[in-house]
Amino acid sequence: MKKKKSEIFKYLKHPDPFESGLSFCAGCPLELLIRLVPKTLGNDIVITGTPSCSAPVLLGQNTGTWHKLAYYGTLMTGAAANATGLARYYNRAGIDNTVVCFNGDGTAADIGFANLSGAAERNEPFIYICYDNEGYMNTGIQKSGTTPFGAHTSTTPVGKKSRGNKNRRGKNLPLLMAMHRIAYTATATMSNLGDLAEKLLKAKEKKNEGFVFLHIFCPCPTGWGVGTDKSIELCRMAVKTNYYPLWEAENGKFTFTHKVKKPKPIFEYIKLMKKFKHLTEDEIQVLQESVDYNYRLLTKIEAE
Amino acid sequence: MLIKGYFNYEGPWSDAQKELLCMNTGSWRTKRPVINPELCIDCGFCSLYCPVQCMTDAKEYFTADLNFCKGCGICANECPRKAIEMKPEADFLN
Amino acid sequence: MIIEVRFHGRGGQGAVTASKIIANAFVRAGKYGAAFPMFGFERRGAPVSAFGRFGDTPIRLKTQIYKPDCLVILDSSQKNSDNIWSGLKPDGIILLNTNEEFEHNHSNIKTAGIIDAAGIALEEIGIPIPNTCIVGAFAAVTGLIDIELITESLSDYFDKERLRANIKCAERGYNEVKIHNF
Amino acid sequence: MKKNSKIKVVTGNEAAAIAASLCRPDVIAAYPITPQTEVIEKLSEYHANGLLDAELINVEGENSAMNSITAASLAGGRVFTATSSWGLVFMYDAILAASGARAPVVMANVNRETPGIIAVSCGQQDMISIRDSGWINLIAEDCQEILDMLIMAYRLAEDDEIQLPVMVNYDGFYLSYLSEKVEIPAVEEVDNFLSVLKKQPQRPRLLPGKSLGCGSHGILGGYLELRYKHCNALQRAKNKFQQITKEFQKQFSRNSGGQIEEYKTADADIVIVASGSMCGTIKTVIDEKREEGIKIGLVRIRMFRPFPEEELIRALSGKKSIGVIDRSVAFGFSGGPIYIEVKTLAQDINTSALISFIAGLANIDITVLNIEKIIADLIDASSGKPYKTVNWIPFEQEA
Repeated sequence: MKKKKSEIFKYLKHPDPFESGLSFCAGCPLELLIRLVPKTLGNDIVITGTPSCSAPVLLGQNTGTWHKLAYYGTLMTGAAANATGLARYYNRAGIDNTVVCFNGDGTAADIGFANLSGAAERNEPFIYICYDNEGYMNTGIQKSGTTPFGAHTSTTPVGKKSRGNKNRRGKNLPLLMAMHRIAYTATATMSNLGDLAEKLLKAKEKKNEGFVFLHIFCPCPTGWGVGTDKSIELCRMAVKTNYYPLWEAENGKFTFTHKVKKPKPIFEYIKLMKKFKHLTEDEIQVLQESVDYNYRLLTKIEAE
Repeated sequence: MLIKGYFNYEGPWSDAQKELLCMNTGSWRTKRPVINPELCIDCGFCSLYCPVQCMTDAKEYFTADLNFCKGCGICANECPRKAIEMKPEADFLN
Repeated sequence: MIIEVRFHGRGGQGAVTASKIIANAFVRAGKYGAAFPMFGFERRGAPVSAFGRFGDTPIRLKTQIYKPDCLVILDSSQKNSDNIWSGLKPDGIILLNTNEEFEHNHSNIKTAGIIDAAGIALEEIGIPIPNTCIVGAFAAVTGLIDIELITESLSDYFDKERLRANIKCAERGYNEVKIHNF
Repeated sequence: MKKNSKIKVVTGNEAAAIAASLCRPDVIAAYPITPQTEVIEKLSEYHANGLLDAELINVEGENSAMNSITAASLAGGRVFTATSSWGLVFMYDAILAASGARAPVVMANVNRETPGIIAVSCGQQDMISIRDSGWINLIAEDCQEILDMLIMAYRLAEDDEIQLPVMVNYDGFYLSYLSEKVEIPAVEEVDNFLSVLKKQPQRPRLLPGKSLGCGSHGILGGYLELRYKHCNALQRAKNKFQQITKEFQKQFSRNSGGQIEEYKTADADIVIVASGSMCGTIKTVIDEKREEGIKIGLVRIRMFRPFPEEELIRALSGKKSIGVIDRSVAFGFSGGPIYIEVKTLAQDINTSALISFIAGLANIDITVLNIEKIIADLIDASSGKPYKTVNWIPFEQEA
C-alpha cells in the first residue's frame, strides 16, 4: 500500500508551545484548536483570553504556565478592548505583533459583544478568534447568545412546560461581525483543517489592514452529549448539513470556501448528540428551516 | 513569614523559565489506541486531529504517547483505513 | 481687591466664554481671574449663569456668587427675572445687552452700561453672539482692565478672520457702550 | 515662575489634558461623559493638530477605555484615560483588573455624583465607590494642582517600588469648568522630572515571543502573596508621594503639600479636615476668622488612598475640636466616609470633639456661610457645649 502524508502538515510549521498534559476534557476540539493556532501562526503571538474553557490552560498558576506564549488573562467584559490596547501599543512602538484575542461565544456574543463590535467598527489591528460551543460550558453548560433553537442546556432544560431553548434562534455571530465590513471574517471548524489553517494564515495577513474575526465551530462533547471520539465527526456533519457553512468575507465581500453539493438533512447532524434528542418532528422542521434560512441569506449576500 | 515566594514579580506574572505545568492526562484513559502498522498509510490524520497532539511519527506509521493520550478515540474514528483500534485499558494491566 | 461678577445668558450666547475672556485678560495683566459656569446638560437656548472673580490678589473662593458687585446680562429677556437681580450689592454695576432704552429698575444700581451687543455682533461677525462685544464694554464700564488686554485675550478663543471680527466687536463694545451713573 | 513655563488661563479639564500630553503618553483611550468630556475633546484636538503624538482610541464605553489602556500599560506603554461618575462605575471590573495586574495606569476622575439617582452634578461619591479597588487616589484643589498632580501621578504609578494605578480626582463643575491661571511647564522640564523612571529597573512587559504572561491564577499562598505585596506597595506609596512632591517643588518651585496640606494648623485649636475644591473657600474663611483671633486651621487630604493615617495623627493630635467635611455619604453609617476613617484614628488623636459635616452633595454650593456655621459649631464643641455628631449641610441653613 502506498504511504503518503497529508498535505495539511505543511501548515503546521511551528512547534507546539503547549505542554502535553492539559486540562481539557477528553475529545475536546478546543484543545486541538488552541494548539493549532500557534503551530500555524507561530509562537510569537500575544494571546489574550478570558475566564472560559481555555482559561485554565491559557492562564498560569502563580509563576507556572502550561505554555510558552505571551498571554494576558483578562475579563470577559473587555477582551477585545484589551487586545486593542496591546495591538495599538505594539504598532506605535514598532514592535512586530500578532495579537490573538481568544474567547468563547459567551464573551464574544454576550457579555463582551459591545467591545467586540466597537473594536470591529474601529477596524482595530488584531485577530479575534471566537470558538463557539454554543453555551457557557466552563460553568456547566448554560445557554448563551449562540445556543441554537431547541437545544437543551442547564438553563434551558427540557421540562413539563418548556422544552429546551424555545422561541430563539441564536445569534448569527459571524454574519453580524462581517456586517461591520471589517478586513476579514471567516468561519471554520476542525473537520476542515486545511481550510482552517488557510484562514488563520490569511487572518495574519489581513490584520495588517484591520480587524479580523474568525468564528470557529467547536462542539463540546461533554455539554452536548457526544462520544469523545465523535467531536470531529460532528464538525464535519455540521458542514455537510449546512448547519455550519464555511465562508469568508473580505471587507464585506462574501465567498463560500466550501460548497456542499447535496446538503444532508439536519436530522443527520442532531442525531449525533443528546442536546436535541427531545425534539419532535415539528421542532426538527423549525431547526431545518432556520438552517435553510441562514444559508439562503448567505447565498444572497454572496451574490451581492 | 507566611508569604512564600510564589511570584517573581510584584504582579501576577508567570513565566516559562522552569518546567511547564503538566497534568498526568495519561491516567484519564479507559481505552488505548492500538495501531496496526500494516493498515497504516502514514497519512497522519490521527496526528492532525488528535486534540492532545500526542501522536508521534514513527516513520512508517504513527503511535500515541501514552503518557498523555486521554483515550478519546478521535484518532480511531478519523483514521481512513480503520488502522486504529481502541482497546480497554484493563487489557494492558500488569 | 476682588470684584465678583455674575453673568447671565442663554446657551449659545457665549456667557461662559465672556467670563473666561475677562479672567484671561486679568491674568495677562499680572493679576488674578477665575470663572466658572453652572449648568447641567449643555443645551442651546437654556439659561446659563457664570461666576467670575477678578482682582489683584489670588482667588481661592470656589463658591457661586450670591452678592455680586457686577451683573453682566447677555440675555435681556431675563432682565425682569428676580433671579438675575438677586443679591446685587449697593453701588452695583450692571452691563446689559439690549437695543432698548435703559430703565433704572433696581435701587442698588450705581453704574449701568448699555450696549446693543447682539446688533454689533450681527454687523461685525454676521451672527448675534454678543459675548465679545460685552467684554469690550466691560472694560469701559468697570475701568478695571485695559481694552488691549481684552482684545489680546481673544486670541486664545478665536483665530484668523473670526479673531479679527471679534476684536472689532470688543473694540466697538468698549467705544460704544452708553454709561449711566446714578 | 520657572523658565520656559507658560501662563495660561485654562479650565480644570484642559489642565488635565495638558498634563497628560506633557507626560508623552503612548496610548489614550476614553469615552465622553459630563463633566469630563472636555478632557478628551482637548486631547483629540491636540492629536488632530499634531501636538500630541499618541495612539488615541475612541472606545465605545469606559469599560473598554480602562481595559485597553491596562493592556497597553502591561505591554510597557505609558497610558491615560479620564472619566467621571457612572463612567467610573462602568469600568469597575477593569479598575480591579488594572490594580490587580499592578498596571501603572493614570486616570483623571472628574468627581460627580453616582449611585441610583441620576445627577449631573458635583460630588465625591464616585471616588468613594471605588475606594477599595487598590488604586492610589489623589484629590486636587484647583486647576494648577490638577496639572501638577497628574505629572506626579506618573512618577508615582510607574515607580519601580510602587507599580500601581493612580487616579487624580477633581471636583466636577467647580473645577472641571473653572477657568483660572495655570502655569504650564515646558515639556522638557516634565521629561526631566520623569526621567528618573528610566533609570529604575524596568517592570515586566508583555511582549510577542517572550514567555511572560500576566493574569496568572494566584493559588495556594500565591493569592495571599500578591495581596500582601499590593498592600505593602500602597503603604510605600505614602512616603514615595511625599518624596515626589518634594522633588516636584524643587524643580517647579511650586508646593501644595504632601499626603496632606496643613493650612495654619500649627497653633490651631480647631481644625477642619476636607478635600477638593471646597478647601479654597475654607482657607478664605479661615483667614477671616484668624483676624478675629480664632485659632483655626485646615488639613486638606491630597492623598485619599493610601489613607494618610500617620500624617493625620501628627497634624490632628491634641486639637480641641475637629470637623470633617465630606462631599459624599457612607451608606449604612452615620457620618461621611472620610469622617469615619478619621474616627478610626480617634484614640491616637485624642480630641474632645470629632464632628461630621456632609456638604455639597449634588452640586449644592459649599458657601462661605456654610463654612462659618461649621466653624461656629466647632467653636461651641471645643468649649464643651453639646453638639450634633453628624450634620447635613445646608439643612436648616441659608445660603
